[in-house]
Amino acid sequence: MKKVYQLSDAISKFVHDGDYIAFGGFTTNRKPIAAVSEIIRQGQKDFILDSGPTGSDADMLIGAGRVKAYINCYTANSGVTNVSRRFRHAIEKGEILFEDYSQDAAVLMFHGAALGLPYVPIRMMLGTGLVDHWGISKEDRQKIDKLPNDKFLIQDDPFNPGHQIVLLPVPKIDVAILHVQMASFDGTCRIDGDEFHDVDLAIASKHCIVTCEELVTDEYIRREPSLNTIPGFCVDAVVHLPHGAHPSQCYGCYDYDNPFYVMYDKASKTQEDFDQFLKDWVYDVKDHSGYLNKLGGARLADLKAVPGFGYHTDMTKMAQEG
Amino acid sequence: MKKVYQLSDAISKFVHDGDYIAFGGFTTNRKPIAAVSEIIRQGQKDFILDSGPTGSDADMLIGAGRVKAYINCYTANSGVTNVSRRFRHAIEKGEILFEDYSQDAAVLMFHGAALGLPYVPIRMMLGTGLVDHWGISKEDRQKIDKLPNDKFLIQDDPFNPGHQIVLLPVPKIDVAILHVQMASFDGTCRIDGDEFHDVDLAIASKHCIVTCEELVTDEYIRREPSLNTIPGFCVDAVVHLPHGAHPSQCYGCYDYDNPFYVMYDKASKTQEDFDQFLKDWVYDVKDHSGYLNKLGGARLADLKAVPGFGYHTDMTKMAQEG
Amino acid sequence: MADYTNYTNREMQAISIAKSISDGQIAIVGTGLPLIGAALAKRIYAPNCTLIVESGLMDCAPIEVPRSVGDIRLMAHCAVQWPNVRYVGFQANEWLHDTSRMVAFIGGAQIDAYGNVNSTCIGDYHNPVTRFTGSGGANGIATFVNTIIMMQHEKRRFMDKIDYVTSAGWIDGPDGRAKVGLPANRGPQMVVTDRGIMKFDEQTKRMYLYGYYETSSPEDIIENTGFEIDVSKAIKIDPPTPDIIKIIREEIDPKQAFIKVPQ
Amino acid sequence: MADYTNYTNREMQAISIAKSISDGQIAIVGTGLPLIGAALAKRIYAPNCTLIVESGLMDCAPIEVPRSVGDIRLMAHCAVQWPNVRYVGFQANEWLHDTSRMVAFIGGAQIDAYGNVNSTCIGDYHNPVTRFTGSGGANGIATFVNTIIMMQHEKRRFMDKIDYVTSAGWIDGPDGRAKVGLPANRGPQMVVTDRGIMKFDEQTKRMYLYGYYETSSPEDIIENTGFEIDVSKAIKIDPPTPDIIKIIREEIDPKQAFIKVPQ
Repeated sequence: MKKVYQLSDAISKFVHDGDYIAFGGFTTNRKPIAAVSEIIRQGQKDFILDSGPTGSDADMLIGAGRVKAYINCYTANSGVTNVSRRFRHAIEKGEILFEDYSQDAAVLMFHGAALGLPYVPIRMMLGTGLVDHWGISKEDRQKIDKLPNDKFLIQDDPFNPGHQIVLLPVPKIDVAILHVQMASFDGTCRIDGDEFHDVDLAIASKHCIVTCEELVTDEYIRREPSLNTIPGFCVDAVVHLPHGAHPSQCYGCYDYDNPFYVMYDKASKTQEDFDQFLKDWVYDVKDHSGYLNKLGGARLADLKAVPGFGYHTDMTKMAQEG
Repeated sequence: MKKVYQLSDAISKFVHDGDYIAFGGFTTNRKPIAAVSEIIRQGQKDFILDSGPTGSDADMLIGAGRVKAYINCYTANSGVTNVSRRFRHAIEKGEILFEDYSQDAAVLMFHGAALGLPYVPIRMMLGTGLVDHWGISKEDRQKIDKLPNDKFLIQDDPFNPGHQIVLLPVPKIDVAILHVQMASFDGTCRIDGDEFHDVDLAIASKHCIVTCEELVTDEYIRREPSLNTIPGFCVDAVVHLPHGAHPSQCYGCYDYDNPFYVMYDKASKTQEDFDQFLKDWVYDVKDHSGYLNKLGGARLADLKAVPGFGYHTDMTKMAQEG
Repeated sequence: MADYTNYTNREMQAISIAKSISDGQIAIVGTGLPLIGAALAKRIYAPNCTLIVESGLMDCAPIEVPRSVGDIRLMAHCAVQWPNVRYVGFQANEWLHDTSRMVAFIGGAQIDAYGNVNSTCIGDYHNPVTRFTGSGGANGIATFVNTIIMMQHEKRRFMDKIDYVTSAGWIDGPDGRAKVGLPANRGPQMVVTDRGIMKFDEQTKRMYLYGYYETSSPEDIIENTGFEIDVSKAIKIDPPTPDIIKIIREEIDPKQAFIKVPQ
Repeated sequence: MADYTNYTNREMQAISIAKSISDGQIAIVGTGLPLIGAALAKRIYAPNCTLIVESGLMDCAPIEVPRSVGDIRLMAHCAVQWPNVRYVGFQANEWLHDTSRMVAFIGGAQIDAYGNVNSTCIGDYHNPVTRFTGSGGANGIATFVNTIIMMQHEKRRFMDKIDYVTSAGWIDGPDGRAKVGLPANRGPQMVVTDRGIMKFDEQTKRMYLYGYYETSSPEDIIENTGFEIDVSKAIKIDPPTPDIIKIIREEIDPKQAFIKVPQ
């Protein structure tokens, strides 16, 4: 029943070749980047990656060649990289299977899975390329055990005959990885700020790994149950991992590391530079502690969120400008 | 754009004969009883009442003869009245149209409506009276504009042929009434403790009335956006109504008034006694202030929740026993 | 000094409930006996079990006895306060993920030999003699979770054909659930009454007498069961030790909210 | 002293966006120009409008300019932080309730004469020359909400046939949306470019030139539009007053995150 793991143990125990995998967070916010790096280090591959709105979490895994099929709705480190470059490259070069949904559809598919629905009927995507084109053909889908055989089905609305609706399959997620502000020994999680689709992933996934800024006692996290959103029995592994979302944001804790994202933008332009990035920031640092040391204490300190804002801003300057 | 109303104005403006109506809260917790009393006072009738797990909110409206069709999943002031008595009487005497769903189905129907789904496919209710019996026949449903023509439909799961699933229609709610701990001028709401199905109702309903313990400024409620759950544009009327959930509970504010529920239990046994209850506690008190005065200040003070527990307990006694 | 040997059948029921929860399990409880039983399980038999309620409150550890599953006494002392639909989804996903860590307690007014339960009405559905609350969470629970059913053991409640099936049991035999489209690997495991414990035959899925309390007997059970029941495998269930009764009376339900201490 | 008469076409775009929001409306914005435009609307033209983003953050009033719709700069200064699916449901319900208080801003790489927009890829979908992010929230928005489309006005972007329809416009004419099953009473209202403002003919639903900026002309628009466009009704749009430009430069985007001030 012990759920507190070292990152490497959690990843090796719960993440396997060919898994249907999904990440919490939103593009450059609360992304489990340290966990993604550990997966790359350990070598798991052939993932079906389905992650809602993603950024470098997906892009790194694609760039490292670990993604067999990518279920996309939006992939960008917005504000720095408008289209994630390894993602883009892989599709332009035909290196991965990929499928497109709208973001609304993608998050409803996660939500439908978490609600235990057999599928999700919607009124969107009609009249567009999202229904005209299947990224992954029915034939390819039938070869991949963990993918639904159909991207979607179109049916007449049985309650409103004559009106077409789109039926979305619900994903069967093997493993979800979330980064949260606080978790307790038994896996109870507290997410500060928007939960995005994280709670859906925790419920819908067969296994859920949570990395957290603060690891606290079960008693402490229960003092304010209204602030908690994931019960411990939805979580298989809890990893205490301060700055585990770097370079993305973590509301109330730290801001994005913009220079890092700019560096990533450059590094992800070519496979060669990207491989060097992986060598420098994933393989050679050995683990998350090595990564944090390489970043340096001052840099991390300088990302710290300002209480009252929840993000980082230069208060000294503000006071002077004041 | 002004949303702050007196209770009587909010009810007369947004609650009309024949409306499809739903209440927030759960059996004896955060039930908008003061608003229900005002509806009874004003005389609106012929409701289609669909409320998830209800207690005396539904029972009062049924007992007052205002409900034409009742969509039920559970109706009790649990712990005092195991089956709400006016509800029970009305069904046993054939006085109202009624329909039964499981609670799971009922809350998924609200949720499906709030998600904008055309219907909700589920795997429950099969093999039971919930699919064998229609409380309201297709013929009767066709006569009532606001009721879906079908209680449900059964279909083969298109993603899993050979497996039957139940398709639930989503309600088209005219007006929802919620009682919350805090709201601001513009309708932004903060619910402390479990939100139950309240947020679903706020989104899915055409009009939403919120009664609140505390009415605060828009600026104040935005200081902690993480604690808010309903944006102002989902709310049509905000009514400042301390103790508006009495005799039910309001987490962090006050506990249920058990002697009142015991009195209600007795009063609801016969129509005559119930009518006298309505005279004493609804009609003759004239408004919520009159109701609170009739209850008396000491009684209300004695229900106050103890910080640290969120409910009322006799701390003096605990300290002595301690 | 208090007498803890004069145990009641209600206490026996609470103890039977408690023993039916395995350590580490997630128990879906209501108020009343299941809550008392689960609290006792947590105290004695299954210290790592967690309690959840259908209103969405997860991992509850109430200090005061709640009156309903939505009571703020549960809300104040739990790990997570989920909206109801999240609970619904979690319950379904436990089945989808093929875990076996859930157990649920439901009650009813009538039960048949296959564990189908009625908590909706006595008599005709449209013109009932007695109307009850309706399903609450029971139908969903009985769909996706193995159940323990609590009943008062009376002939008029244990019937060949119940008036309304609110919560599916094994329907009409081993293929019953699959036939109607319900998860076939879930269903009622046990019926706990004030006279004894019934289980379901692995082959036929019919109820049989597993054990009777000291105050009952196979004959007593047969007499109070409205359908034919196999008592051939029945054992006599040992009475509880005084220390367990003491815990129930002093710690679990000291205000006798759900279990009265005999005078 | 700063010169506020040297306005840019990007500033004109921001102003056009701002003016397209009515007071009291709920505007679905992204980052970049729509955010600047909406902030300007709130400051000048529509003080009671509210800003929401597709990540689920409701009634946003950021102090610092956010880089993405999930940025904690939006999260910190909003009324409610909804999970994404709540936003999705709200958006659909605004259509179901037949309200008209929403307006949304979307962008894209290609657009056709009926306002269908491509933000997925250039070239073949399976073997694209250039791949973009994909839909994000745009497809859902274009389904349920009246849109204002922001584009760079170039011939290679305004095309007779776009390579992929990510977000539905009027499809192929007045019956287009109904034919494919989309809400027929929603659709693109306006296209705001760096050269002018296009609207859609009420009868044909084809794009026409509504107005051109001082720096452009009907001929310039025709030249830079890849399909035939009616310019017969076009008006010249008045240049902005210096006080508006001053507000943009000094208050709305002082760090020039999205709009560069000319040297």
